[in-house]
Amino acid sequence: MGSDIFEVSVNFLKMIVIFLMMVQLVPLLVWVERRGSAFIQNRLGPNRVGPLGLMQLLADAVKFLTKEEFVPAKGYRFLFYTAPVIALIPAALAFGAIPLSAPIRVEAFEWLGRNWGPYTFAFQSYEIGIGIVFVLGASSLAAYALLLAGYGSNNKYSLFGALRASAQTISYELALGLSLVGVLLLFNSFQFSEIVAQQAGPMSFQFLGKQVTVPFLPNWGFFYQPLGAVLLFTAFFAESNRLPFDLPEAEGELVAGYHTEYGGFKMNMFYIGEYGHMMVASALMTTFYFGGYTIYPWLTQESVSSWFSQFTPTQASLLTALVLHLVFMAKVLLFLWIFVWVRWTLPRFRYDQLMDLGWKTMLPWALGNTIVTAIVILIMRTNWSGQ
Amino acid sequence: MSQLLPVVVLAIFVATFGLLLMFLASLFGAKGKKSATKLSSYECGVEVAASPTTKIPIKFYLTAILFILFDIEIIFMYPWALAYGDFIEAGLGIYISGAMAVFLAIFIFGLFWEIKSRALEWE
Amino acid sequence: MMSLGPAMFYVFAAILVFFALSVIMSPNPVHSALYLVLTMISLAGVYFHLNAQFIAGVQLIVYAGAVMVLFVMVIMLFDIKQELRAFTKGLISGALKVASAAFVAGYLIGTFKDVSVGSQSASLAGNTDITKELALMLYSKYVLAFEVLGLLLLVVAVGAVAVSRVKGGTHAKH
Amino acid sequence: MPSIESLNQIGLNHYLALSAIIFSFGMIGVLMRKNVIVMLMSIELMLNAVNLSFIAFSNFTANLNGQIMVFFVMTIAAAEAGVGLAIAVMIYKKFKEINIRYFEQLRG
Amino acid sequence: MDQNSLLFAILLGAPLVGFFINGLNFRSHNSKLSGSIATGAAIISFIAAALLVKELIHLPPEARQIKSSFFSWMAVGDFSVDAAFLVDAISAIMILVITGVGSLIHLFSVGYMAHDEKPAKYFAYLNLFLFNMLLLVLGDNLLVMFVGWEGVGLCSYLLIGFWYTDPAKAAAGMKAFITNRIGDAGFLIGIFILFLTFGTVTFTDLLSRLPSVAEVGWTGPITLASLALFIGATGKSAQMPLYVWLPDAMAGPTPVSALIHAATMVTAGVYMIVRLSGLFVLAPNAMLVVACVGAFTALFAATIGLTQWDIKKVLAYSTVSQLGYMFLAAGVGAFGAAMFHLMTHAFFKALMFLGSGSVIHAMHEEQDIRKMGGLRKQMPITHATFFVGWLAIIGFPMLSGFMSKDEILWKSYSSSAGHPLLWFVGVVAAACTSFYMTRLMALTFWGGSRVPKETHPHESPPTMTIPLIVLGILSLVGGWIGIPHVIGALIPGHPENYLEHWLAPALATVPMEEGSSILEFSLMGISVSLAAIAAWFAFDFYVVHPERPKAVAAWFGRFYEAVSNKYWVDEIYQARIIQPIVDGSKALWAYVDVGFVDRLTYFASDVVLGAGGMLRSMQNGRTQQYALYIALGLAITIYWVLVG
Repeated sequence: MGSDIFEVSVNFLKMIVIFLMMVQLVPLLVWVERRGSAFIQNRLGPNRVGPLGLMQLLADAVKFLTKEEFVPAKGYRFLFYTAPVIALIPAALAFGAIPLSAPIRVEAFEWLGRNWGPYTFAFQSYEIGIGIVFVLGASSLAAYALLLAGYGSNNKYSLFGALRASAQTISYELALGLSLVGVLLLFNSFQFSEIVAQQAGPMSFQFLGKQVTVPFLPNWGFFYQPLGAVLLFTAFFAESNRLPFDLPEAEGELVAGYHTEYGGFKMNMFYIGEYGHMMVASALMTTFYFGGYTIYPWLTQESVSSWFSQFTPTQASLLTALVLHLVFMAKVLLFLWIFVWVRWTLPRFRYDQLMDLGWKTMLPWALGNTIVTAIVILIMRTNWSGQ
Repeated sequence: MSQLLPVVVLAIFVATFGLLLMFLASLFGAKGKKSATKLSSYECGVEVAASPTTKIPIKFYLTAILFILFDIEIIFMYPWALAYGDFIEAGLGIYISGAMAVFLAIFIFGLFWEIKSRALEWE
Repeated sequence: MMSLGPAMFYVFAAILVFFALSVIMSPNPVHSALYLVLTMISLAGVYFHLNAQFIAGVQLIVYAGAVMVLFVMVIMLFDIKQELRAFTKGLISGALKVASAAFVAGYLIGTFKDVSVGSQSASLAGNTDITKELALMLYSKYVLAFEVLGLLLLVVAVGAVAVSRVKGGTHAKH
Repeated sequence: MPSIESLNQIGLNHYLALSAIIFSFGMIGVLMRKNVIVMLMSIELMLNAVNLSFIAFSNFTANLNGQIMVFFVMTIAAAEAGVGLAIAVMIYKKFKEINIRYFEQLRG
Repeated sequence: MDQNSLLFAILLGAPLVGFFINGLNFRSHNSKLSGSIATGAAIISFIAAALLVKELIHLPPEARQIKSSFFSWMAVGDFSVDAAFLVDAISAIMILVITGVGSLIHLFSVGYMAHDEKPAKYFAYLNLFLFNMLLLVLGDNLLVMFVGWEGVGLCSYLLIGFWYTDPAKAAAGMKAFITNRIGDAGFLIGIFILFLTFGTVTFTDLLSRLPSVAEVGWTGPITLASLALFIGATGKSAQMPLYVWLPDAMAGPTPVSALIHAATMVTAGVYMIVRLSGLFVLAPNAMLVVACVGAFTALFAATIGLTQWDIKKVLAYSTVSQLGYMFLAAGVGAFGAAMFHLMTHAFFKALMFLGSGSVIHAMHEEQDIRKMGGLRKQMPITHATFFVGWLAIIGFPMLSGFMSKDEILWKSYSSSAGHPLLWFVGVVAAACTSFYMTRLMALTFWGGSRVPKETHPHESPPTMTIPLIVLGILSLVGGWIGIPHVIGALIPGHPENYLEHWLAPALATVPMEEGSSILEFSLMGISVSLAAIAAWFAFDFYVVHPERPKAVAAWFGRFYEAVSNKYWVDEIYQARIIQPIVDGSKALWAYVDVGFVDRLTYFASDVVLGAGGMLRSMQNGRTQQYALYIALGLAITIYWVLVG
């Protein structure tokens, strides 16, 4: 975590701040969701508590906090209580591995009569060499929260919802994993920072072994992997059990799915998990296909840091990182808005349609995407002249 | 371990955070009377008729098995995708593509067999 | 923070031993399965520590995220409750079983004390991109095994469907 | 008697010992549990123990063959779990219980 | 894995994959689908072969070898064998012929087998054969070669007995298999002797270790090994005395006869001797045996061919006879000429077999040439291509058959290992060949029609005629890569004998006398004119004066009877070899087996039963008890390994 006390504490704080940021985004998103749905459906939405209904969030939190606590008599107490906690962890762990901005460089300085630094702090909770695999692995654990909730409630709706949810999650995990192969083929790296770095600058690729540059377009993965991006985004919808894939909680048949028996803050934690998944999904989409925190063609990281040339290098680095972080967050929020938008636009699938879409449509398309990508990359990058 | 430690710390922190929230909720939560009806499983207001696991299609289980198998095949493609560029640079692009083509042929055959054999049908 | 090394190892070892023991001791199969999940996640941590980052990720995805989901799912489908008699009968054979297992473990541990390849000097740590190295080996030296495993998975997939179809199979109509 | 130094210097031996212990736990599980599913889980435990020793050897001898082997073992373990559970499900459908003693009834 | 290994893998793998696809789908009735898969596999294989040979051409002549080792097959003590493959000048010709002619025959089969019951099975076998044949020629050591050798034997058996519901055809398959086993035993013994003597079975090592043995001067094992290997060759290549299976093998589908029993498999023996030419030249006695057997077979089979009425039997005896030529060439040390004739023979004999297949197809499975005649009008393409094949085989100047046959005849005269007598036998055989081939041609295509009224012959579909045309062109020009020096000197531009240049570095040589070109020309003239006279006689007999043959046959009397009954060889074998073996086996069974062996086995089984009864209580079906046994065994093993 670091070599001395300063680095360790900064890293620890950073981790917690990022986690809390994620948690704090949830009520905001709920508000966006409610206002957004009202906007789409030509209603008003919450607007009584505070300006634009923003204080509604606080009111909700208080309401959640004061709900009565109980476990169904037939439920398994331990599992019933662990499930919501487990729901939080995968999303938090996955989100922590994604770089939210350029790293901050802190020059050596003197403080409390000691020499500190220099340090480099990555703008993420932790840097993991096998980033993509780690994120996949962490989010594949999310199925347990659902299963435990369903089993712990010992209610037929819960159990059925949990099984549905986990079957759906794992089915779409295939399409998800397979569309990531296209990304890997393109960038040949598991590391997010490396992937982002490769997307900086103008569009540039190898054409039959020669380098070709298109100066007016950014070098974003989306231009190379449009199909993969669409597939991945769709799979994320299903992974986070969002509409149009929210079959596990189809009211007509399953009441509220795996969290039928949950109420109060425990229920809220499932929501945090779900929104956490959405955030991870948006962050991954941004990182893989939309250049992460880079903002070319208008600005590069260097030009941003040149704005702050009157500050010390440490401050400049910090400010640059913040600006880039805002850029990143703007992109992420765009995707989160799409999540909301889609939810209130598309109708829900039937379960067989959902499974058919996952296995018989998306998986073959993702396979095709992989094959075509591999062939194109092979043709483009091979040095055919033989020198 | 230095890469792993923060992950462990974060996981522990998140778990503590969640437990703390639940503890707070139970502290501030309303203390209502617990009656047998309140604590019974939710069944849209009627008496619980049967055990939850009586009528669950085993279909889910087949989906899970197929998922595992395809998941591993996909995982096998990750190192390939990772090293693809290196292989091409080393002039072995055709070779690595051929090796994967055989694997993919098996994969595709399996997938279409499953589709054709209606193992993935949900009625 | 390298001084954390041995401490981390003992912590992980203790966790692993505890979880593994719980897997076989817990009378409730659901708990067993969950302990096994925890064992596998901890093992992924150990793999990570041993410079097998990719394998650790695969452990998470495949074992913890797929195989164990299947186990948990099946247990939930069957509604298996706490077992009254989780262990087999027979005092003598039980003792024999524990003894043989303990014997194996004891001898293995005893002999491993003499293994001399334990020097950290020859570790993989210096190797920068292990996953790429892994890929290079997997698709050149082990390419045949790789293809055969693809075939094996196909056979199992077909077999699972076939088992579900036969009379009295998992999906047979009543 | 292991010296303090050998306790502090974590080497291959420690991992192998850990692996042996987990392996023997798995073995006891296979030998003594009645529930087929728990037995299968114990087998997974044994496989994991072996994987741990592979990884440890791989790390301490700077040789990646071990990691590849683990990769293969995982694949085969997954296949094994799939088939094993299929059999368990069939047993359950027939006897409404998953006890290993019903395996005595299997005839091919 | 480098590019060449990949080519090897594709070359060998494509037919194997085709075999698996068709083999797993063997119930299919879709001959188009299975045929296209098999043909596609063969063509892919051919492309790989061509690319491989292209790589080979770019190498300097003395280093023309591409080796690729796939995996270590077996290693026992000092004895280790790799699954390794080798392409050099010799096998390059073979793989091109096998995959090229093979592809054409696959294509032909699509039409020929269109109405068959089980085309997928047929094509699966055909692809498996291709794979095994490639294994045979590409093997870098004798063992891999032996695997291919056995494999092609198996496929030959399967394909001869393809229509196994007919007992005669099934019996023909078995006859081929059993006769081949005799030869295979010889081949195996040869391998053993070679391994004992040289300690290796790899061709390159073997040939490099030969000189050291030759220096010692004791060539006993070499002669012995050569003879044993030659026995193997006689079995596979249908030479005296093991030729009897080949005429019967015509029971299989005709494309099979073309591929296996004319173009490729039966030449395996020749290939093997050429491959081990370094070994054979050190054993002059064995060489003499090879030459004599070859010459005798050439003449013997040719005389039988004179009187056959079955169109495929004629071709079969012709094949035996032509194979005899190849062995004659190999026996006199003209290994290059043997390979040359192997190649040209593959072209024109495959062509003629396919042509006969086309005829048989048109005649609704009628094979008797007495019921044909005048087919020239109904089947113009088949006739034209068959005509080219006929010209080639009778040695019409400048066609492929002429080039190779006359090189063999000239070498058998001029080589130090040759003898004018061998030449003479060869020339007589050539004349006979010319006669019976013209007879076949005349009876089938020329003269008046004797076709029964209810059959209406028709030209075959394009899938069948295209291979015929390609093979016809090859039969025309295929010989031009090996134009003899004396003729090359007359042609403007003086084309060299490319084939000889190509093969020379890979072959051992026998001293040749520099004969004068006048002598060569006159010998050539003699053989050509003899063949022409024979052809004229045949034409005269069967087209101009159809009544004459009977008179001539009567004039020959008992000799004609002997020839038309194939010298009663099958009957002699039956009476003198098979019957004694059967009688002896019966005696062995009645006394030794029942009286002694059975008692012994009963005793053994009683012991086992008793012990099993005691051990049965362990096999109680309790899985965990089994697991306990494993655990105890593990504990004991660990104790034993680590402590004991």
